[in-house]
Order: sequence, then structure tokens, then C-alpha cells
Amino acid sequence: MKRVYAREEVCMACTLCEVHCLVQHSRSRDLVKAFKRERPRPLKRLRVEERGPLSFAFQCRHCPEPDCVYACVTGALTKGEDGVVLVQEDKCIGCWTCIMACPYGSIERDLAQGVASKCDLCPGEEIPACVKNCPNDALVFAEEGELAWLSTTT
Amino acid sequence: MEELQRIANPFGDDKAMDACGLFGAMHLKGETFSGRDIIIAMANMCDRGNGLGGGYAAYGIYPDYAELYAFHLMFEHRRAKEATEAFLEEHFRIAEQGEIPHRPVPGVTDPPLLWRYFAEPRPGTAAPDDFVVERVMDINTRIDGAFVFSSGKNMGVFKGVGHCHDIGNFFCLEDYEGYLWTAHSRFPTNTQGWWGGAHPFCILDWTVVHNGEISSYGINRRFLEMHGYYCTMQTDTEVVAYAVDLLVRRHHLPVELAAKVMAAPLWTQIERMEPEEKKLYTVLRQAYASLLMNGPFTIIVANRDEMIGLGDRVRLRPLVAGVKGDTLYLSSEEAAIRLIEPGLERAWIPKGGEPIIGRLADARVSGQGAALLDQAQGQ
Amino acid sequence: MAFYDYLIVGNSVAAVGAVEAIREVDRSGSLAIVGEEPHPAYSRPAISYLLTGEKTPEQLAYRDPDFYRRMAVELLAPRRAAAVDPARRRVTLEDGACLDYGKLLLATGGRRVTPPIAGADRPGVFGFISIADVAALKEHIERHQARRAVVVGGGLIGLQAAEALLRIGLTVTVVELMDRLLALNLDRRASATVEELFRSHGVELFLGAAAKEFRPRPGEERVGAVALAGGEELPCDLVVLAAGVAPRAELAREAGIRVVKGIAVDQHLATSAPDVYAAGDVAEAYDFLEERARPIPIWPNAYHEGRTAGLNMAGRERSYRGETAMNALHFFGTPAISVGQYDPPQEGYEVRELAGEGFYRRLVFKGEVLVGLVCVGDAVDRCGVATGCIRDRIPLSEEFKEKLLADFRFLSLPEEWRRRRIRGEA
Amino acid sequence: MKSYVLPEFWVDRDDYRCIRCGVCVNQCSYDTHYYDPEDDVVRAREERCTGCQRCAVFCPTNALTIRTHPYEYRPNANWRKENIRDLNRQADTGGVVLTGMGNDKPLRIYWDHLVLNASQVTNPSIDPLREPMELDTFLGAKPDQVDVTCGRVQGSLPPQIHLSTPIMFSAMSYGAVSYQAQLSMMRAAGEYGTLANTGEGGWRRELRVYGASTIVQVASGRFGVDRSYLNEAAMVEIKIGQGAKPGIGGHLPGEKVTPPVAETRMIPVGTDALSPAPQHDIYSIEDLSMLIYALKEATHYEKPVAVKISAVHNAAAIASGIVRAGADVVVLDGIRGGTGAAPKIIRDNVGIPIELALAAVDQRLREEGIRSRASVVVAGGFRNSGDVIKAIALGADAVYIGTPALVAIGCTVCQKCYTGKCPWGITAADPRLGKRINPDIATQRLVNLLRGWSFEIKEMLGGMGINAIESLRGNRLHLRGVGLAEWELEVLGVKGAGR
Repeated sequence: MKRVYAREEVCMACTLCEVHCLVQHSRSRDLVKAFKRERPRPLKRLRVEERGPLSFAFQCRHCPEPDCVYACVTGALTKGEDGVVLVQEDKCIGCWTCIMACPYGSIERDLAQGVASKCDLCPGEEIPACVKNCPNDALVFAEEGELAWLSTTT
Repeated sequence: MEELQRIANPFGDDKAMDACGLFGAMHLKGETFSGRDIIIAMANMCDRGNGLGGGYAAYGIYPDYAELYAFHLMFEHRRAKEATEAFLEEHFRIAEQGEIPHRPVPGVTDPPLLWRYFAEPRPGTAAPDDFVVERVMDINTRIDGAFVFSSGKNMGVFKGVGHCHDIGNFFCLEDYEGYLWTAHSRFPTNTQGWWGGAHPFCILDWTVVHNGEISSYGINRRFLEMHGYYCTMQTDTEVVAYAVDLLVRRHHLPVELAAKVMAAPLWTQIERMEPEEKKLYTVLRQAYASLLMNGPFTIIVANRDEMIGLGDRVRLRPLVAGVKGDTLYLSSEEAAIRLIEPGLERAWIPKGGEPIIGRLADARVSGQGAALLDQAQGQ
Repeated sequence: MAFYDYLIVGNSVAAVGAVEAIREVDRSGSLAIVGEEPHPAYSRPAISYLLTGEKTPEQLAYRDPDFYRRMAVELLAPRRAAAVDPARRRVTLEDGACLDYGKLLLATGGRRVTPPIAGADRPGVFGFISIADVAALKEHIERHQARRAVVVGGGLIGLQAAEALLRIGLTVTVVELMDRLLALNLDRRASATVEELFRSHGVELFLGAAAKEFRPRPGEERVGAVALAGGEELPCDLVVLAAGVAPRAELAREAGIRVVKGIAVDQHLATSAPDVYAAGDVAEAYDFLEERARPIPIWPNAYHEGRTAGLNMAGRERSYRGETAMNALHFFGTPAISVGQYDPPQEGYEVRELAGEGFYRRLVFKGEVLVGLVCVGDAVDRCGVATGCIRDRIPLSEEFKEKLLADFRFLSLPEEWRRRRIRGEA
Repeated sequence: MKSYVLPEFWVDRDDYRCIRCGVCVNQCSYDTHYYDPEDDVVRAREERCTGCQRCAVFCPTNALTIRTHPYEYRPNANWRKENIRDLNRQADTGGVVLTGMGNDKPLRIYWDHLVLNASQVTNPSIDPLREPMELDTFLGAKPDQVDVTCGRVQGSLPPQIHLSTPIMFSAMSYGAVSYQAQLSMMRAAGEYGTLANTGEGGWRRELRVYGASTIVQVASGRFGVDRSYLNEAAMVEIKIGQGAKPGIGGHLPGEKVTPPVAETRMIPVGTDALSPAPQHDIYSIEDLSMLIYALKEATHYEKPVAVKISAVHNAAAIASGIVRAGADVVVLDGIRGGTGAAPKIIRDNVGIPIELALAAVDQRLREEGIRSRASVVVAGGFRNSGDVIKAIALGADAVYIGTPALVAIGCTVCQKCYTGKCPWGITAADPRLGKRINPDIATQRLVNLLRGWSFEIKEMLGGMGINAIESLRGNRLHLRGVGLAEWELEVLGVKGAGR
């Protein structure tokens, strides 16, 4: 399945992926409203890590064998036919077992709603918002087999 | 020089722009024929000109003076004639001279003085051809009101302001017998008719008639200037003539290759050639880039041995070739050939950039389409 | 007489894991589950939400309502297995039905440990591990207008019950044998945090205290007080007894299958009997940290075991990767997570801690490898990154130990591992 | 010491639109923006702003407008803002006022006073979408005459470099520009079939796969020059001068000489990289000739050797000397040529416009009959394909573009290259900033630039009825001047429009 991969050699830590992820997961889908009006404030589903010249954005891998799904005590986390790992918020009880289990650290606590929050690959969008809005192509939406070029430095 | 430019080009244009009708006929074995048919053919293409210029080049017309340079001159006034004759006397031995025969024709008015001289450089002159070229340049640029419009041996150029067939009649060309004729009718858009500005253009026994407007004129001219050619007439024809002279006479390129300099194959075509050929054309294009003739043109270039027809590489102006027996015809319009030679064996339209060459030496036509012709003739 | 290619005894998470795995490999083989509860598989760790009324039993369903049909599973429930005959590949149910199987999975789970306390069977004393337990408790509270509860057992289940009871308005006292809460789940410092939480919410804690007897209310059978070994008597309207669980391995034992504490299994989750597998709380699966098999009665492990068993049963060979102890707890909105050897049993471990307001993190290293962690409060965020370090035995230099302690980020991982993680090569 | 320099730019932030996302904060390499958590507001330290517009471009809500600061001194035609600001900067530091990019003074831009011809009626224009249109250009010395015997070329031409379009990327050294910027230009040059120039900062080993599209420079510092450097490139260029700073050398401060820069330049880490004002082995034209032939020897006469000079008053005579000294290509860099760092006073005041230099050089070489012996390449201030085609018509074989290439990959000509903090990652030494150029994107943008300009040139050529660029090269009849004095028309060798 296609996943979002980071190319750290061209990520400039602008965090626009985070901004647009948040907006994509807001009710209004409007930048200003999503950030300034909506309560509870929508959450971004990926994070940018940065230290010195090194930076990259990261989100759920939608693992073939998802530890989070296997660990989920209520069945709120599911891996669909399309491979996308989703949280059913009405089933989630906020026990954070998934956070404990996910080796990618890709599930965040939505404290306002008390449920897990994670990348859903932007259902309905051909390309996830983070990838679409990355100004430097530092995020790519690709099949695993297309990864060879990810590490290119020249 | 300044004066001449002003006369040739009273509006100070960069260069003359004109559309034209061309015609050429050559007997490949050197048998001569009268200019009558040529005049008829040009009359048939009368619409290609506008009455502001016409002219002919005829080869083989002065067999009695075959070893002498035949200078055709026009003078605006007597003073010019006197000055020129003094100049000629100084540098040449004049064997014969006289007014060029002509008769009144309604469409031809205000002719200049038209005079011809059969002459040779004074004994001891090295490189007589170069000497002649330089002296012709001297007359054309330094003597006010004088202009040499023909300077080859056993050939002559006849030209003036008027429709081409009127000019032919004016000069009584039916009375001349030549083996190679070219003709030109002119449709200038920007210059007043001036006798010297009519075609053909001639230097030594090279003549050029030309239909077209060479967009590369500016750089062709600057390149030729680097090689000592001073273009005084702002005509493409002049530039073509000098280019041919440089390439063939001075740089010893075969005429076929000179044609390939002026109408160079595309780089994509060169790319597909065999290595040796590819190298040849690559080097020619690189070295003679400034002699590529760009824009629409058809030219007929002639000398005592050859008649060459060439169109630009994307074939923006017409050229038809035809053959009957040992006679090669080149024309802007096929109808003009058929008019004078109803029994034409074959007529074809050469590809752009591919020269058609009639050659006296081997009595053959070569060039694109000619191979088929050989076959046909062989059968 | 019925035959199933796959028969599963038990209908909880291990069974679901097995079913999903079997169906990944074999869409058509016949499959049946024998479940003793009337419900479809449900989220046992969430039953306290039933008590508080935040969830209905239907909402506790572990999978969607269509699950059994979708998976082509015949759910035989409520029915109970009485015996297994590995030689004849047959399971006999209590109602006399005989089910023959191609492959059998024993996923019978655990049962509540009942300590030797007098009056433990008295009305008003409840367990807290099933929907039935909660239903009975709830009914008792309503019928008797119960106001005071004593929870015996300061472990995970006991404290979940305690918080839920408190939230529905009861006064709650917790009695714990050990000198701290959650002794099996957290280190001492984290326990103290949890104790403080409970105390601050008005829960009285008796630590290091043993319940000696559940005494009746005057004139009634039902419980009225808990007497402690120290002499105190705690009056109450009900008792929740949560003293731990033990594997329900009787079926296996009686069938001659090898049982230690739980059912012994190999790396394929196969038992000593041919074509009989075991998974979940009843099994003794491999602990990769302890490097030995032992029952670890936690939900995620049960799923992994069930899944591994299911794949092997369906013919796709898969070795159990090994799990270890890990717990995600949350009380009064404060989360706490522990993984692995967070309380090192002997010398040779290195402990690093970082604490702040509402934040506590403890990492335990053995040499260069992380072997345990405890996180409380906001420190839990992304702690799976550290769990991954434990599982993958990522060697961490001094630099990265400090980075990891400060922040569970990929930037806290050595470059090679960071790149592998980004590429999704877990 | 209190600085008297007032901010140049004004940061206008629409608070309604500002969502406090922090993108401006993280994108400004000068730390202009900062978030104040106490008031939950993003503020600006305007004195740091260079007007590069990075924040404005990246702000997702378009909340930012960066405009010229409205402060005013008393109006004075002589003492303008810039004069006072420069003077204050100088009084602050006691140093030379530095700047980056090309001359920004309103010197006459002759391109804007030259207009092109097009065919009407007498000569059909050509549609490049449907008919062949050749921009192929060859750099290198051409013979005056080709010797063909028996249909074969005798001997061979001096080395020729083929360009698919007469546009090359100027010399920009690694260190002055980021690795990513240089990589992108070399890749784009390779993809489009033209050349990029390394500048004098050496040539990184991993970039040598682009050798066929690389010009290496031999400048006064001789950084990174060795046998393989010369031989792995397509062409060698001796740099005598640069349009932005004629007569002076270069200076890359030690702090920018990072380990990779040091390795590439073959100098110790952290030492100042000094390019002397002259080449100390060239004090005369015969010395230049010796270096030209030394380089030809080193490259087995297989590479054209170019000589680049600043366009100065006697450029025509110097160019003639360079051609006679054996150079295959003469490069002229005009007064509007760019730079990574130059003393502002020199950039703004020394040299002559490239149009005049080009016209004079081309004419002079023709008059001397040696125009074919060397190609003429011009640089300095080209802004669009119109400028390029006019240069070709004036007589250039090809042009170098620097600033347009940088603008294509983000440069906003803020002129702060010399700080090494280019927020667009172009002239940045900091690896954090260099990453802002994704070489894949930048390469594509540069290729797009070359493609777009080339197509425009084809359209204009077609309009003139020309289908091969050599027919326009030096063809000044297709140019006319507008608003120029007689002497200017004469130098340019063009007529006034209408004539």
C-alpha cells in the first residue's frame, strides 16, 4: 500500500505539513477557523522532528502487522481492507495501550476528547494533505517498492 | 560608396526586399540558342514582377572575344563615362568597345548610357580574376554614376527597369545565341527601380538570379565583409553571389557543398548521417554558420560551366526543374517551361536545400530527382 | 456430531486474534467458537465503563456486530466445554454435544483468584472481570442503595473498580496486601503518584493490610464489613475482590496436555498434544525479556498469541515473536504506562529518571539496551518508541540514552534505526 | 555602540489571518519573527528583515506583507535614504559596505531600448511548433576556411562544445552557493544540453558525473584546480574579472570554509579563501597566452579554453588580444553582473554595460577578421529571453545567466548573499538552509526556465523568418534602437527604429 515517507535531506522543518494536516482534520477545513475558532482545537496527525540540520515529518506507517491494532483493548483501532489503520473514536476509551505499543510513536492523545488520534491518510483525498502541501517534496506518497530513491543525496 | 547606396536604396532600407520570377535554360552540350524563348517564358510569368526590374544573363554570346573580359556598364551621365573610361584605360587594355545594342520599347523609359568594353588586364597582372573583382568594386564604389553590371568572359548581363520581357526586347536578345540563359523579373517592395539594382547580379562570370528575402542577410553580409566583400546594393542576390564566390572560387568547395552551406541540412538530419558525411556537414555548418541563408529563397546561380538551382531548406519559394533532351530548365513556374518546350520529358519539384546542377563538363544534370532522370534517359 | 476444521474454546481476544489470522490464510475452512458467556467477544478491560454507565454491553463489543458472520464463525454460546480428547480430536461440551476438530485452540483465559478469606462467597462480594460481574454488582448497588465499598486488591482490576465505584457516588476504601498500589504494574515512585491520586479523590487506602474476613451485616447474609488482619473493621455495603487471576487450564490438564502454571506451548503456540494450540491468559508464552515462558495475562499479548496460533493452525508457519509485560493504566485522567523490567530485579541495571510537574519517566537499561520503562502523566506520549527500543534491543550509547530519556522521538534513536523506522522497517 | 541604521523593511502582519503556526518564525534565517507565548502573538524584529519575502511566501494564510519601511528623512535629491543608510552602516563598522547580486542602480538598460524585427508579407514567419527551429550552438574556435578534398574534411576543427540552447549557467562557486544549488544547476544543464560553470570554488567529486555539462573555472585563487578537475569538464574558463567587481578579487571568510568546502577548495578548514585581485602569473597578455596554452596542454587540446573578463572601457581591444592569445571563447561580464559578495561601491560604479561591450567587441573582432577564431559569450544582467535574443543579434554566441537561474529556484534578489544566511537556501553555508533546495524541484524549475526561454527565442526567431539561430547571430539588422542617442546607436551598430 502507499504510505507517506519523509525525505530528511530536503525537509526544512517549515511545519506546513502539520498546519495543513490539522486543517484537513478540522470541521471547517479553513485555516483561520481551524486554528482560531474551532473548539476543541483539531489535532495534527503527524509531527515534525528537528535537531540542527536534521529534520523530517513523521506519521503512522499503517503497518502490515499493526501493533496498535493488536494491542487495542476495545477494538477501536482497525486496519481496513485498504490497509489504512483508523481509530473509531466512539469505541476508543483513551487507555493509551496503543501509544504504549506503537514503536513509531505515531499515535497522539486527543486530550479534549480522550481518544487516540492518528494519521488516517486523509480519506477521500487522492494525496494526503501533508504530502500535497509540502513545499519541498520532502514527503512522498509512495509504495514501499518505490523507496530506493528516498535516500539519494545527489 | 555612400552615393551608390543612396541611389540603390533611396529610403535607406537595410536591404532590398522583392519577390520575383526566375527562369534558366542550359544546353548541357554547349549548343547555343537564341534568347527569344527565354523572353517568351518570362513574359508568361509577367505577374511575378511589377515592372520595376528585369534582366538576363547569357553565356556563350561573345565567342569572338572569348578570352577577354566583357564589361557591361551603365552610366548616369557622360561625366561618369569619361571617368570610367579613364580608369579602364589605366588598368586594362581595351580591345573593343561600343554601345550595347538596344531599341526603343514602350515599357522601358529613361535608360542610362549602356556601354560595353572587351578588355584584359594590362600584361603582368597577377591573379587577373581578383584584379578584375577589385577594379569592379573600385568603379562601383568610387566613380559617381557608373556601375558595372557584367564582368565575365564570353557572357553578358542585360538588365534594366521595366518588365522582364520588355527588357529582353529592349536589348534585342533574340539576336544573341547562348548555351546558358538565366532571367529574372522583379517585384521590389521597397526600392525605386534602378537599372543597377535589377538582376541578375554578376561578378566575373558568376551570375545570380534570386527570388526571396534572406532573413539572415545582416549576418551573411557581416561575415562576407570580414572576408573583404563590400555589399553595396542591399540585395540578397549580391550576398548570394559573394557567398558563392567565397566558397567556390576562394575556398574551393564543390558547388554542391557550397549549396549545402547556404541551405544547410538540419542538425537532426546530420545526426543521422554516416560518420564521414556527418563530420563533413558538422564542420561545414560550424565553420560557415554565418553563411546559412535563412528565410525564403530560390536562386539560380550560373557560371560558364554550370547552372545551379537551389531553394531554401524549408522550400518557401518555388522552383521547378525540367528536362528535354540535353536541355535543363529551371523556373519559378512549370507553365513557363512547357510554354516554350511542349515536349518536356520530365518536370519535378526539387526538395528544399537540394541543389539541381547542370554541368557542361559531363553534360549531366545532378541533384535530387536527377538520378531518376538518368534512368529514364538510359532506357 | 459436528466437525470443524478449526475449533476454538474461549471467546475473547485470543480467540478473535486466532479467527482473524485463520481467515487471512483460509477463507473457507469451517470454524467454530465455544463461548461460555452469552455475549460476542467484548472488551474486558473496559467493563468499568459499564458500571459507570458510560457504555452499554453492546458498546463493549470488541468487534463489529457482523464480525462472526463476516468471518464465517459458528459461535456456540453460551455453552461450556467439559472435556478435550486429543487422541480422538474431540471436545465434549457440558450439554453433551461432541465437536470433532481438525485443529483446536484452547483460549479459556484466566479466572479470578479467590484468596483464603473467610466469607469470600458471601453475597455482596463481587469479582470484576466480566460483564456478569458488573451486572451483578450494579444490581446489588441499586437494590441495596449501597454507599460504601471496599475493594480488596490494589492492582489494576481493583483500582479500576475503585475509580468506577467512586464515580458513581460510593465511598471507596482499598485494601492492599503489599505496601503499595499496583506493585505488579509500576515502580514505587509511580505507585506513590497513583496512591496520591486516589487519596486526593477521597479514597482511603489500607496498604500492607490483609483482609481477614468478610463479615455479614447484622441479621443478613450479605457482607457488612471487612475485617483486616491488623484488627480494623471496615464497614461496607459491598466488596470487590480483585486479588489477581490465574490460568484456567483444567481442560488441558485433564486431557493430559502439559501444564505448568498455564498451558505449556512452543514457539508456534502448539501444546504438547497434536493439533492442539493454546493462547491468551491460559497459555504460558515466551517473554523475550525474561527469556522464558510464563503467563502474562494482558490483552495485547493475548491477541498476539491468538494470532500466532491461528496462523500456524491454518498452515502458515509463524514463530511467536515473544512479548513481555506491559501495562497502560489511567486513573482520574492521569495515564501511567510500564513496560518490561521497569523494576530491575538485581544488580547490573542502570536506572535513569526524569520527573517534573505531572510528569515522570523512568528508563531501565541493561548495558546499552533499554529493558524497562515507566511513564506517568504527559511522559507517556509516544512511549511506544521506547517500547520499540526494548523490543528491537537497539543499542544506545550514552548520548542516545539521554536523548531518549528527554524525549521519545526518532531523533532520540541512532541514525540507522531512525532511518529504518522512517522507512517502516519495524 | 548604538546603530543609527533604521530598518529597511516593515513587517505587516494581519492578526486576523495569523494562526500562530510558527512557519514564519522557522523560515526566517535572520530571526526576524518570534512567538511571544505570554501574549500569544507573533512579533517581528524589523531591523533584521532583509525583505527576502520567504515568510510571506510560506505563510499559509497570507497574513504577511513585507514592504519598504515608510520611514522618511527630510527629502533631498542628493542625500537619499540609501546614501544615509550606507553611510551609517559604514560608521557603525568602519568597513567596506558589502552587498550581493548585481548593480541595482538605474544605469541605462540597453536591452529595453532595443526592439526586434518580425516578418510581414514579403517573408513568411515560421511556426516553431510545426517546423524545425534550431538553437544548436557550438562554442569554440572556427577555422576561416574548410578544406574539403574528395568529399572529405581535411584535418579537424578545434574542440567544439555543443549547446542545445545558447543559454548557460554562470560561474557560481560552491561555498558562495549551496551544494544543492550547484547540483541543481549542473543537473539542469545536463538535462537540457547546456553548461553550468563551477565558479572558482573547486568541483565536488560527486558532481563530476555532470562533467559533460560543466565548465570549470581557473581563477586567481586556483582553488581545487588539478589535472582531473580540468580534464573531467567540458570546458575550462580562465577568470580574469567579474562584472560585479572588476579589478578586485574575492574573499570567502574562514567561517564559511567548512570541511566539505575546504576539501573542495583544497585549503585548510576555517582559513579565509582569498582570491587575489590579479592572477599572479598573468601581468600581461603574453602571460595570459602562456596560461591558455598551459591549460590546453593539460587538457590535450581537447577542451576549449575560455577567458572571462569584466566589461571595461577598452574591452574590445582586450578581447582582440585574448583571441590572438589563443582563447577559444571570450566571455564578457557586464556591470550588471551578479555576485555573492562585493563591495557595494565597486559593484555600483565600475565597468560598462554588457550591451555596449558586446557590440564593441563583436565589431572589433570582425574588423580584425578574427571573429570566427573565438566564440563570444556574454553575461551580466540578463532577465528574459528577449535580452538573450538581442544579445545574440548583437553578436553573442551564447549568454551566461546567473540571477535568473537563482530566481527560478527562489531567489528574490534581496542582495544579502554575503551573509551566508540565504533564507532560500541558495547562497547559504548552513546545511539547515541548504536543505531548503530540493534538487529535484530546483532542477525541474531550471529546466523549465531553459525550456521556456528557448521556446520564446524560437517564437521570436520564427517571427523573423529564421529557423536557425546562427542566422540571427550578429545580424543586427533585426534590431532597432528606441530612445538612444546617435553615439549609442553607433556603438551598438543598429539603426534607430523607423529607419
